[in-house]
Amino acid sequence: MNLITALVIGTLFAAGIYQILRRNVIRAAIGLALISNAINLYLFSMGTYNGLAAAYTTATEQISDPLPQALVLTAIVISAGGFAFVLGLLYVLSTRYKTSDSDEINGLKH
Amino acid sequence: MTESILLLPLLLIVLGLPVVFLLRRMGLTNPKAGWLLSTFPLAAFFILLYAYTLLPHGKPLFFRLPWIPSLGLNFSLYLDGLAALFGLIITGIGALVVLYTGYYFDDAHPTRPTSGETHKSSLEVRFFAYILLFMLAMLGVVLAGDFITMFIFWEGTSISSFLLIGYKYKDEAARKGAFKSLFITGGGGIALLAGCLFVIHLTGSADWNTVIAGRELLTNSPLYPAFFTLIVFGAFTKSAQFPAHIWLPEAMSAPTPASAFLHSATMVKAGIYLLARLNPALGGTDLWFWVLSGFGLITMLAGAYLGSKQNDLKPLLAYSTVSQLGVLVALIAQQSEIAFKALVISILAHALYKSALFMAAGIIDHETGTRDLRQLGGLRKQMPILFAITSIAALSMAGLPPLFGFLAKETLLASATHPGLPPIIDSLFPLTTVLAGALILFQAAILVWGVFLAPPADPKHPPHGHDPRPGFWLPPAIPALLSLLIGITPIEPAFLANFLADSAKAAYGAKVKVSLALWTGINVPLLLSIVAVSLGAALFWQRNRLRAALMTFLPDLTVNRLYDWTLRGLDWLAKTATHLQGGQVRVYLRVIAISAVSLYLLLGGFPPLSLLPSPQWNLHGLNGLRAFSLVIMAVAALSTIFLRRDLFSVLALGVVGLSVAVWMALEPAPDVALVQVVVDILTTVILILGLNAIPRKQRDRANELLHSRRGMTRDWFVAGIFGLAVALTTFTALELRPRESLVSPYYAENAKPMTGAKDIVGAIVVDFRGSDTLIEIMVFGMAGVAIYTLFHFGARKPGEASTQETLQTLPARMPRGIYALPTSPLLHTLAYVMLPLAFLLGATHMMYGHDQPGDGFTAGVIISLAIAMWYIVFGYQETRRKLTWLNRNNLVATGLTLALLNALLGVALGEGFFAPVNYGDRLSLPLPPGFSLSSAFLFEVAICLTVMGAATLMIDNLGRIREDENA
Amino acid sequence: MTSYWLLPPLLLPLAGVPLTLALRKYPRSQQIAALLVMFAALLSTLTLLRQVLRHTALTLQLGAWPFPFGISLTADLPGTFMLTMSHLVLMAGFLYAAGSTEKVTRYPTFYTLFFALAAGLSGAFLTGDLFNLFVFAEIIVISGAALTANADEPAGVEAAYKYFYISTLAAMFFLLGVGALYAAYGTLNLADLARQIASTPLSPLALAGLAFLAVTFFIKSAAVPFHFWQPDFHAAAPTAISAMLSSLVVKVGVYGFLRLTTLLFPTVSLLKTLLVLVGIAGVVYGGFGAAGTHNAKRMLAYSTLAQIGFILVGLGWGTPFSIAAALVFAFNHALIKAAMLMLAGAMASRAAVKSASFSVVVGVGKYHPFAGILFLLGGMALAGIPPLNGFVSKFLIFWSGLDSANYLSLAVLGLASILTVTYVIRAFMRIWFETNPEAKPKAGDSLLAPALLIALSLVLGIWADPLIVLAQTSAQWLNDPQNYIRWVIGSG
Amino acid sequence: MRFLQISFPLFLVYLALTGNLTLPNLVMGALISSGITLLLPPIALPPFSFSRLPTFLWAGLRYVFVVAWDVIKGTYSTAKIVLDPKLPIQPGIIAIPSGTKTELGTALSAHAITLSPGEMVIAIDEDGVMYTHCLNVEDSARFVAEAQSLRKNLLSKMFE
Amino acid sequence: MNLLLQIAALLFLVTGTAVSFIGVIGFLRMPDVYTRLHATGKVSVFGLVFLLLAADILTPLATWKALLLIFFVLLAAPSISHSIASAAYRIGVPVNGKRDDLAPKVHQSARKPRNHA
Amino acid sequence: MQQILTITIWIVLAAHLLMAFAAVWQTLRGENAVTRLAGLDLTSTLTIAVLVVISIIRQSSIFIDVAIAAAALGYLSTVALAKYISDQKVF
Ligand code: NA
Ligand code: NA
Repeated sequence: MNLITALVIGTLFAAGIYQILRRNVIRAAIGLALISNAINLYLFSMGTYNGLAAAYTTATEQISDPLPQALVLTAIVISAGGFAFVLGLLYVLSTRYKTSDSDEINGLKH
Repeated sequence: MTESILLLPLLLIVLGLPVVFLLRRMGLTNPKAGWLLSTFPLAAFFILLYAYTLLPHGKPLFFRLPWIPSLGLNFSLYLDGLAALFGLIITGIGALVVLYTGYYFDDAHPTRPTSGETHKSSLEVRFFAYILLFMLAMLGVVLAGDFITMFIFWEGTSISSFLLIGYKYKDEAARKGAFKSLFITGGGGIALLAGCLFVIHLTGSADWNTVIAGRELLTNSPLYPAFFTLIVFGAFTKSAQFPAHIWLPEAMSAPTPASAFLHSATMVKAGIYLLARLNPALGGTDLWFWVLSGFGLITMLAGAYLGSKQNDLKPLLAYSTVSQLGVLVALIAQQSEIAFKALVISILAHALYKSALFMAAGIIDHETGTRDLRQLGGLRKQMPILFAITSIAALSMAGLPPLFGFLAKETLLASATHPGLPPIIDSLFPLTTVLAGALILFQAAILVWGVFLAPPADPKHPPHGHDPRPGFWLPPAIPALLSLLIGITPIEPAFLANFLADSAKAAYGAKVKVSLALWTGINVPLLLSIVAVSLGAALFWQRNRLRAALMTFLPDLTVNRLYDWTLRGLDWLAKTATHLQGGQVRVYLRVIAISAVSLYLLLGGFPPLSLLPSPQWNLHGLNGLRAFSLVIMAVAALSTIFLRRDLFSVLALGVVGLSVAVWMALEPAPDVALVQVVVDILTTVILILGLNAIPRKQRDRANELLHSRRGMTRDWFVAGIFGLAVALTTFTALELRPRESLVSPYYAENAKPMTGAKDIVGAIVVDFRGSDTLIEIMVFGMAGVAIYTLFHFGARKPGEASTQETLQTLPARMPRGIYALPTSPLLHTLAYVMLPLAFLLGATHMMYGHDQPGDGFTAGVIISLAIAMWYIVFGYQETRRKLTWLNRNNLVATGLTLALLNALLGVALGEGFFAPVNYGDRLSLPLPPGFSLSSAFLFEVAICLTVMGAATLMIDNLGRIREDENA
Repeated sequence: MTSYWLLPPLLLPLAGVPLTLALRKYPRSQQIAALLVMFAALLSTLTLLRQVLRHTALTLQLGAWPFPFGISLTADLPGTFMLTMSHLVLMAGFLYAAGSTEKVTRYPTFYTLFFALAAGLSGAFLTGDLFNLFVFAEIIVISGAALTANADEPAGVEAAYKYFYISTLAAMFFLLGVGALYAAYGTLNLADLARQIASTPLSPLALAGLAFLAVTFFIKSAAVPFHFWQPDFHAAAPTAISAMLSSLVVKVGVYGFLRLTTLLFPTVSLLKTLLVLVGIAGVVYGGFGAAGTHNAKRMLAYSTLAQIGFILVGLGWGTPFSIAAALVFAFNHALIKAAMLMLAGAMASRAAVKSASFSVVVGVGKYHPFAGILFLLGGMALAGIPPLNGFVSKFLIFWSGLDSANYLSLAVLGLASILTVTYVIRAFMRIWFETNPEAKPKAGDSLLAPALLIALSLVLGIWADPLIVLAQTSAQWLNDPQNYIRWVIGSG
Repeated sequence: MRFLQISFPLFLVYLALTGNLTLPNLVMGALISSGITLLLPPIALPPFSFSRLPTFLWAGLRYVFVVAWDVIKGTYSTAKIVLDPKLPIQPGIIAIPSGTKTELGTALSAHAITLSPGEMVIAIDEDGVMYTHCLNVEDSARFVAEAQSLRKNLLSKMFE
Repeated sequence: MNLLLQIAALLFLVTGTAVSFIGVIGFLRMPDVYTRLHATGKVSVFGLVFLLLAADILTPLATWKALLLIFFVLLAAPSISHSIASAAYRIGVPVNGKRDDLAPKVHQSARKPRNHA
Repeated sequence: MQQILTITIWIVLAAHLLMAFAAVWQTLRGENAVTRLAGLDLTSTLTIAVLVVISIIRQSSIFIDVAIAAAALGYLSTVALAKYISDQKVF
């Protein structure tokens, strides 16, 4: 089971990285979102025990580690904000550069 | 405190700087300013002289001011014979040069237009300031009492000479020359710094005394060759030794007063001073001897030879300076008394005649408008005074009796023939000296002949000129006369002799006897001198042929090409470096990803495979479900890649998010699952808005752009190894479960008693780690503000109305038509009902977030998505009109303010910053069970407000396509 | 209750965010309020520094939770040192913005985002918690990117886009690192982590965490080859902001390494070797890049690559002396680079077209000799020429290298530093010495802020001892992580 | 009155969400639902009077049952179609006038139609005509009009 | 627990799932989007609602929330089908059938068929 | 009875997951955008159903809270998407 979890998380990361290396900026944005999903899973997997119950004080069984969950919450919010910002940038880029090809967004170089 | 007198000369010159600016205010002319300002160096000269007389018997004056006590570094000044010799030259000639400057830039008496030098009637503030600055730096170099102080002033000379050389900056030659000199001497400066650091490191102190006393330590150190090379390189670049001499001729684009000062008397001597100063500490080794004499002799010859090829007076003089500097370096190489005697005499003699000659050349230029020997001639009658001055100085340069130069040459030859020199040098030294002497004499003769005696080169346009005003010729006359006086005085000037002996002693490290008698009987030096003079005379006799031959056949010996190549090489490297920055962010990301994985491997982040346990496949029960959601997740994630349409890819992403939520719920982590759902939907909506905003054509084109098969393989590889690395780490962490968490049990135990929360995650988010959350919502809020700013201001085209203005001018535009969704009463009703429901849901999330999933963030997002529904159904403008309270920026501001105040209230109540406070209990309010009016609740409200504001800012700005673009 | 001195330097910029947002419709009051708040923040930082010097480190457990369960704010001397540097330069940045002619500085949310940047910096240097550091780093990223995207320069959006992508990658690495360390040690508090790491042998998980964090900080400090975002981003940002980015924001990465190498993983010598190698790569690449580029601000951005390289090398050498040297270098570089970018921007604002491209600003200096003097002084400082503070930095780095017998890397640093002289002087000559018929006398951005910074550079060059003593003391503190741990624990 | 028409249902929803009926919670619920009502823009609601409350409730109850019955019938017939190997469908769009005067009435009609499987409103025009997609045009055309008139009656009892 | 309630819950669960199943099969089998939407409606109305009723019985503390969700689902689900179908018609997904009363009405308001997004 | 119930619940869960899988499948291969959208809507409905089942299994109402929010947001995003698909703009 752990292997499946690890491999799927790895796959999500790989898919995310592959996507951010695409020329289509929308695909790259999707890559960012994939990566942030992957990160959430990863952080969660860094918790210290296999929880049998949700992290509530009423739980009678072993609860899942609450701290990584709190970290994931924060990470989710931050990446959501960033993600919206990226799409704003993409919109402006598309009107200014008349392209969605990230290789053509290369006014800044050298 | 007699030592502190050493500060005075420096302070005097510093004082001169503001005076320059004051003088401009007063509207003084240049000559008057020259007179006035020259008193500062002159006073410094006398103070130095006085200070010298104060020297306790044979001991230097040493002034020290702690500078960086923590490193044991001081600002220190030091006066001994050697320092005094250089200091007096600097201030003495400096005073003359300042005076000369005033007349040089005088426009009240214009004679002729000069070769490109601009003349302004206003005060040349900049020049005076630069020259004083330079004088300060130079004086500092020679008066410095330790390596660091010296280095500081040393760099000062580089900078101020850069400014002086580049003074006529409109002239490209001036700019190039200035850059070249700075490049070369600056490079030398860095070497010197490194070298002196070695020395300080070894001896433990930068003071000259300590350094000199550390001779054994230094010369025996295995690092000796390293720091020797560094220091000597620094000195050589400054003193224009071959092949670093190339900057000196080009520095002649400086105004003549600067050349006279920098390139004859002072700056180029800084290297000489340094070598002389360090001779007792570093000298006497074989390395020292061979390197210094080698470079010195080559430079001597090269300078003499190159000078003979020149037609312009200033380069001619400059090359002869190069030659002379070579001589001085070669002298320092020797470890004999006579050599150091020759050294000090040569330094003084050269300073006197060369400054006179430079200033004279400047006058010639000023009066006739040219410095080219091919246009000059016959000026003897028009300019008798200048003729006299030039002749005396030139004779001294040529080393003819009865001038001081003769004495210099005699002692030089004496040291060249000094027994005990190593075999090769003992024949090479006299030979080169004679040859160089002859060439220098030839140059001197050509100068006097070509300018004053020969018939004008072009009889139809003879040069016109007359002697300038006395103030102008006085500055060169004084050193010229001194050259003569010291030579012909029947009584040996004992003071001068002792002074020079004292100087030589400081450089030599032992007592040196100096006599200034011209006539020392018939001896080898005299004979060699006669040979040199005859050779020079012969060369002069054959001057036309010789110069023709020199011009046509013999090489320029210039290493400018080397310099050019160096610069070109640097530029090439620089261009190459910047071209690595190719502008394609994908390349950047790829490089970073690969580097990151390499770093991971390098640091050993992967577990050894032997340590990995064999996988356990317990896929029953919840695990089976988990596996199922994981598989869906992976399939959907990979489909985002393989699906052709962007929209479908986005939908697949939505599926990924939902399956993550399911997984989280199974884990079980309901809080995270909830936020995951909320954010997944927000993300999907935002992405759809993004798709909406970017023209379909563009996206389709970007999708059709084929990635090469190789490129895709490479990207898969990068992605693959990256994924593998993370998977390995994850697997390790999972296999190590259960592990000890130091903090989580505490949260589990204390959530209820200390914060009143059943939801431990919620308690961590708002109580235990509240400040994370505060900043997190600030990030979210700033993202909203950023998008708002971008769409309302930053991305607006010039002349485009702001969306706020559009809002006010456009009529409410409700889309009409049978098939338009916004007209559907069904959706109207749904939207209308959703908003209050969202409010209620949000309210309960905030109120009971401590006991159940949901918090201010989910509340905020839910409400803003309900508002988004209004935007969709009623249209943006109608929504804004209907929901008057929806001021997004104010919501963000209010939320953040509330969050901060809430945190601060804890301080005010003595509980601590961000501490949980239950106001409900404190005020004994009757509240519904499960709800506590606490700091946590207020924080949730703050979060909700911020998120609401920010999310609506995001949604509406991204969602609202400009009318024109949609048309 | 002295530990409450920790709060104002963080809270004032934080409060500036909503305050200026609320005042967005009253530009005048907003500006005055912004300057006042920032000034108060600066004063409070100086007070904090005094407090720290008087009573060792100050620690505040947020929420009054016992150690290590809440988030600790810790002002030890190294952190306060960085904080002081930040607030000095930030104040100058606010001043520059107030006198700027760039449109972006008049956008109603400019100061809001600027304060967010300031708050992020303050928090990053004060927090004693790894994840909290991440959060502060993120607010820096978003506000910096937002400000750059809104720059007058049209390419600002592109720069922000590239920066944001790479920064998101950095954030990912940060979280990967945080996660791995939490998995390995079960805690996030820096002091607690340090304690745990010291007491157990390093597991692959811990090393993975270290690797991921190292990548993060490499990206944040724009170390070669993780630097690609930097020249674009720093050059395209509004001048007041690019001055902050190039002088302060990259220092967050440096600060991360400071903690990694001294507090968390002092025993991993490979990391230090890596720092030296990467640092040298930066010194060389940055030097050449600066010499080869076509825009004054971009040149200074490349130059930051090189200067960060120097600092990383100093950290990598890892002796107390070299760390002190690196700290002094970092401090001085902040002042100099901010001033230089402001000057470049000020000249760009006086050019015919608003651009810092050399082909545009060439000869613009003709009508602005005072700016020329400042630029020359700043350039001297950058090149390490006395009597400016840059000299002290270079001197200390060289000396510390010598002291720790790192001759080879020292030789490369020495050779590369000639490049600094080259590009600075070339830029100076292009702007002030060459002629350009297009150049007309024109008012532009105020020179007050860069003048103050240059003056400070001069003062710190001549009166260098206090800064060096501070840095040395900081290095001593860093050298003894047990102290840090005790201070943090003791406060809980 | 309008205020209560909106805030009272909200109050009920609040109670459902919080699930406790203690006095403080009732007060809290009243406060919150009033607050939310204040944030909503005014909306045209049918007039309300207490005298008509029994009629309203009775009609409402009947309406619920009518709709529920329609749903069950629709589900049954749709299930038959789906499970039939031949998939016997005759899709098409028919126009059904809602017959109610208010937007709310139209919305509720459309809601009811769409809720029951087999019919689905695609568009509604200005006159309240609902263009409904049916799985089986013939059947629906027969039944739906009938059902609609029943619903229309109930709706007009509720809102007029 | 009360056996009767348990049996009721069991019934709810089974019925809901069965109807959902039919709905999903319908979704897969139906020829076009309109007809598919008829099928998906069942999943919301019966599948989810019946599951919620079961949850109402079986899960402590869920009573009111589950009822609320039922209310909400019943309220919103038709609107969703409606909006999807409306979008489909708007982008010109053809209606497989003889009768289309909407077509003439739409032609009046100058309908411009669009390509599928 | 309890046991039958437990087994039934697990079967129900499995059935819903299977259905969700089918829905995802149809979402990914739908013949046009609206079909996929319908598939997505179905997926989200089934996800909510799964949440409800989980809450039964876990005997905890907190998953219902999640489900409520998910439902609200799912409907919203579907409407947004429908609007986008039909008008090529959202508002
Ligand atoms: Na919660
Ligand atoms: Na229906």
